Amino acid sequence: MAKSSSKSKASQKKLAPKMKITPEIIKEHGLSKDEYKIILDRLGREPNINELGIFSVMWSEHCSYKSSRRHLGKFLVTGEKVIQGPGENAGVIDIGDNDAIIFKMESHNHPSYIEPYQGAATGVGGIMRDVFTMGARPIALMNALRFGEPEHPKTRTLVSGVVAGIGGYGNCVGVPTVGGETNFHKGYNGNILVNAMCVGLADKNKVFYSAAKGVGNPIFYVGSKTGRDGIHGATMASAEFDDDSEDKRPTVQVGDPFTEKLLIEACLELMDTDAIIAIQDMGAAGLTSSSVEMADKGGVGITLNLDKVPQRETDMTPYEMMLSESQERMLMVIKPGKEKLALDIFQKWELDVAEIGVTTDTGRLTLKHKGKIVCDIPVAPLADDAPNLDRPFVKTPPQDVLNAEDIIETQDYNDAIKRMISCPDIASKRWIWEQYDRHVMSDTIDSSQSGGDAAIVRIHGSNKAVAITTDVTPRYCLADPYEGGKQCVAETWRNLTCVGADPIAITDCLNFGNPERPEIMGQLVGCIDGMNEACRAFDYPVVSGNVSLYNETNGQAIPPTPAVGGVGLIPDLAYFSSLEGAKKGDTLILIGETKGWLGASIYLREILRREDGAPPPVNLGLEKLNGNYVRRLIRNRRVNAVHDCSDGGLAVTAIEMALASNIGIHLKNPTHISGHAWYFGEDQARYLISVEPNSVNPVISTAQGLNIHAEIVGSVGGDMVSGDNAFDISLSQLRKLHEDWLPNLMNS
Amino acid sequence: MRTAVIVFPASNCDRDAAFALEKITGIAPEMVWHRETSLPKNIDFVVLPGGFSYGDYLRSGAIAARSPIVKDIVEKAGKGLAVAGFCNGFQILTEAGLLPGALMRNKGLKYVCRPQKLRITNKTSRFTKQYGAREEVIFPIAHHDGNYFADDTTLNMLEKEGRVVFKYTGNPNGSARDIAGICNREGNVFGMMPHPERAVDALHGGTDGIDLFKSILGTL
Amino acid sequence: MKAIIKIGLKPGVLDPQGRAIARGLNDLGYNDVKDARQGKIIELDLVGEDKVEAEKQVKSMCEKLLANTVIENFSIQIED
Amino acid sequence: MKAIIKIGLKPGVLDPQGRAIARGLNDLGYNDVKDARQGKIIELDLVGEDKVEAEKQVKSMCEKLLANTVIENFSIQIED
Ligand SMILES: Nc1ncnc2c1ncn2[C@@H]1O[C@H](COP(=O)(O)OP(=O)(O)O)[C@@H](O)[C@H]1O
Ligand SMILES: [Mg+2]
Repeated sequence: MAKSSSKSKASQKKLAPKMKITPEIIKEHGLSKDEYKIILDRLGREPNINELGIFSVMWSEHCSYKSSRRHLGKFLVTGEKVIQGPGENAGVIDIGDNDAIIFKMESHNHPSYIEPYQGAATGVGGIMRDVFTMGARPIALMNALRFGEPEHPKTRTLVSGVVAGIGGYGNCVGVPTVGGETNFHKGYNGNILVNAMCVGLADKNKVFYSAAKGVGNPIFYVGSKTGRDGIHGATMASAEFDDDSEDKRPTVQVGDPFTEKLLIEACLELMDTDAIIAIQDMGAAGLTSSSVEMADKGGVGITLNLDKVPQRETDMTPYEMMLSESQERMLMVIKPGKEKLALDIFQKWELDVAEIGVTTDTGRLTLKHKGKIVCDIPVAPLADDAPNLDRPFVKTPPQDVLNAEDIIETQDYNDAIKRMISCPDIASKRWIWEQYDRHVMSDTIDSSQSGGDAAIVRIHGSNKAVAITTDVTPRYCLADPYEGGKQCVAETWRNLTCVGADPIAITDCLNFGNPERPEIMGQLVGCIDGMNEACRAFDYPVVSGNVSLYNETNGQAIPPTPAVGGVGLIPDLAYFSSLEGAKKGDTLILIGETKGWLGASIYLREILRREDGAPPPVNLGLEKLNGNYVRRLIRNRRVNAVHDCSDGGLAVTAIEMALASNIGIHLKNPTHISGHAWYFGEDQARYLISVEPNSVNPVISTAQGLNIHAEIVGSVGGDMVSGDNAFDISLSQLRKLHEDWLPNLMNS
Repeated sequence: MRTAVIVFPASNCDRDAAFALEKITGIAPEMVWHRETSLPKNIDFVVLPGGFSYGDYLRSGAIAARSPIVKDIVEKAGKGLAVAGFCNGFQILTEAGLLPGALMRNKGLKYVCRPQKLRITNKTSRFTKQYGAREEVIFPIAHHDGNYFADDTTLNMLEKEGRVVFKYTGNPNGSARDIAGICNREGNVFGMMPHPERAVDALHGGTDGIDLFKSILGTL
Repeated sequence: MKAIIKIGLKPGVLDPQGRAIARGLNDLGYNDVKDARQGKIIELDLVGEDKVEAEKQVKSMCEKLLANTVIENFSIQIED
Repeated sequence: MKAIIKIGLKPGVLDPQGRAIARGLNDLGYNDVKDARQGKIIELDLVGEDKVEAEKQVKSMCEKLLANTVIENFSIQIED
């Protein structure tokens, strides 16, 4: 460290004339006094504004994970199939035959609230870049969305903008959007969540990483030009050294999916050669974080000549260029001698491209602009000295365990079922997913269209497929972060199991409120611990993810929402399932025991307007036992349809199966518990399966032999959905209720 | 038999088209970059694929329709080359003047992706012969600008000459007279908004599209 | 020089966007709006001095690319 | 009365359409085109006589629905 500070003193004279770094400017950059002291020490002098900006973004919550890092470190991140865990642009898993799946999920919450179309669109663009940066062709997109209550004046505009933005980007780039989830709750009125996930396919031996290597290697910039887009926070500071004219203000990032598509094709074409040493997309804090990450990981220095950066606007300052968040840009280190090859490919695809710098042996990030050195800082402290906070947290107090007998039983099951099937969280989301191209690339085997538990996307040209799902139940996480954390991981595992896949690994997007509040920190820690326990129980590691904090308005935080994206493998498409296949004459069997857990349930919320009670506990051992059995039944072709029994309980699960299979069902009343507990209880580790008559005995007796609870709960046939004396509704009426809710909302 | 798929910047159903052609002919098609000034030799059938050529900027298909390769295709289509455009390919064909009319923003203003029922309204065309007595097919649709427009004179002429090859059952986009696909007077150039190339695989979008390819390939 | 090109749908061509705008405004309570049409405006930065020549050029750009004359009309204005 | 509303991207906001148009024109050999921007033009038919009031109304329509003021600017012209 001493060595680098003396070096910087020597170079200090060459620094551009600088504005005075006042305490206000430091504060505007989100740096604490202690953090600023570290900067002074590492530099051995005062930083200039460019350097301050760079420290500020690298040490921001977004880039440094300062509030969550120590807790994320607990996650299970390794496994037999893990090629790359957290720490790169995305996680990489092995699916055999030299194929690797690369995936990640990321949030774009705040931008989507400000400008829903562009915010959501650029979220999709960003997550795709994280995936193709590593050498994968994106093959599927998912999205996990949370909006405020339906009646809220902003909700409709936000829904239509976000959905159009996701579709507008993904459809244009030509990657199918195959699934996702959408919730509505007043807890998101002031802070919606837009989490996007991308899954890509690469050659296992051709995965690309971001560590720059070697000295004297050229650094290429490719993609769109740099403008004053979304320059991080510190607006005031940047305005101070410019005149305050309207057209110099930072602007909202606008996505250009056309350029993204060209960028994908060009990068993949170049990746087919051996020209790339390292590659990194420019995400948040664009040029800064990409160059610092590449240099830090490779243990090298980087010198950039900012005059060479393709610029969309005139008179851009170094500060603006380094902090710009213009989209559709990549940075790469190219092998010397391969410059022309790279240039030719990028020019063929009509992209802006420039050689803007070189790797060095100084360990420093040095920036030149108009003949002057405008930044000269050691790289190591940007990463190593990033704050790693141990924020105080308090455990979320437990909610009472509710007894079904103490909860009012509906006197009108027909009415209750109709209300549940058309309630915001359960109603059909067709209005949304019909705006997404789900089929492009010719490999979508199952998608939102079936209402299935997980999407199925074939590995092109083969007979195997990946299964993909995203899940979290925020009401459970709010009531009990630890159990809720277990539950969201377990639900993805269950959903992958439902289609017959072997679950492999997850990505996550941890959306929480302000971590400076100990209660919120308690939610974050609780969820992470719960998730981690489930990951370990299933041997189901976390390979990538993202944290989004400060999702709150006026002290009102969102419900804790750790969205989980799970990926599994269907080794042979001869054996997979969905909820569509129930046939006349089938018997419905419920795997897993129903005790009738109504705390934190949809029944409680939608029918009784109560949101209290402890959520259903997750018995991970049981989950594994039951899930492995269901997967085995699928592979032995014992089932016609499978559906995970979760939100809304048995009744909703069975109706969803009936709707998807387009056939009526009949359910039996319980003998051991009351009707509402039986039909609407949300006990975990359960699967509803539809089997042919000759499979009933084998399925049940094998289950008994394995100590698995399996019981006949009904039958398939006719055009009514009924429960012994309890309810009796035509499938067509239910379909209408289920389908109409969202279009009615959006057209109202 | 040699087939070709044209690749424009941000064509994205080029792979879908290639998948279908290879599945049906057993031979991978030539993938031809839009900057080429002429098609490879001995091409019998050309597909302009779906997607968002040039991001659908300005108008869907407009910029692609002015590319060098399309000039060559227009010329060869005039001499009888079989050409089909699906989705964005259909938009390009109308923009290039090979087919009449224009494709405007969907009436509902939203992008729409769903399996779509279609009536075969000309069973003897070079693109539908194989369907025999079949009246209906289901092809996926996935578009934002699929609302077919032409003036009444043109529409009357198309109907009279049997050039309306497919119509929608349950119009998804506001197209005039429910038109989903049309051909030129000579019958060698065909365009439709739905995606027959995504309906050649039972696991994917069904198999109703196979006969469309067999029809045209069988006439070459 | 600058060229300002206005492109609108020909009379008689149904304008779904225009209709949706009028309806949207009515829904918001702007009942004085009887009808709406949506068009495009394209601004080009041109090098050169000769306005007459520029206008000729821009007209040919419109015919060849910028407007689809099956459904659209255009008008051109050249400015400094 | 008529209201003519021009809506364009704010200065500095990326305009991918404009860029594609400029390139498309260059490709067709129009090399004098240096840059292009695309905006919208909306024409409203209004009942009423009072131009001042109309302008006020239309401004509020722009802010509430017609323009996305996060990324777009608009200008209004009222005509008979
Ligand atoms: N919640 C999380 N769980 C696991 N890994 C995480 C989590 N959040 C972030 N990571 C990992 O930390 C690294 C940095 O994340 P991020 O800054 O979001 O990447 P990017 O620079 O691509 O935006 C990535 O490897 C990411 O996968
Ligand atoms: Mg990244």
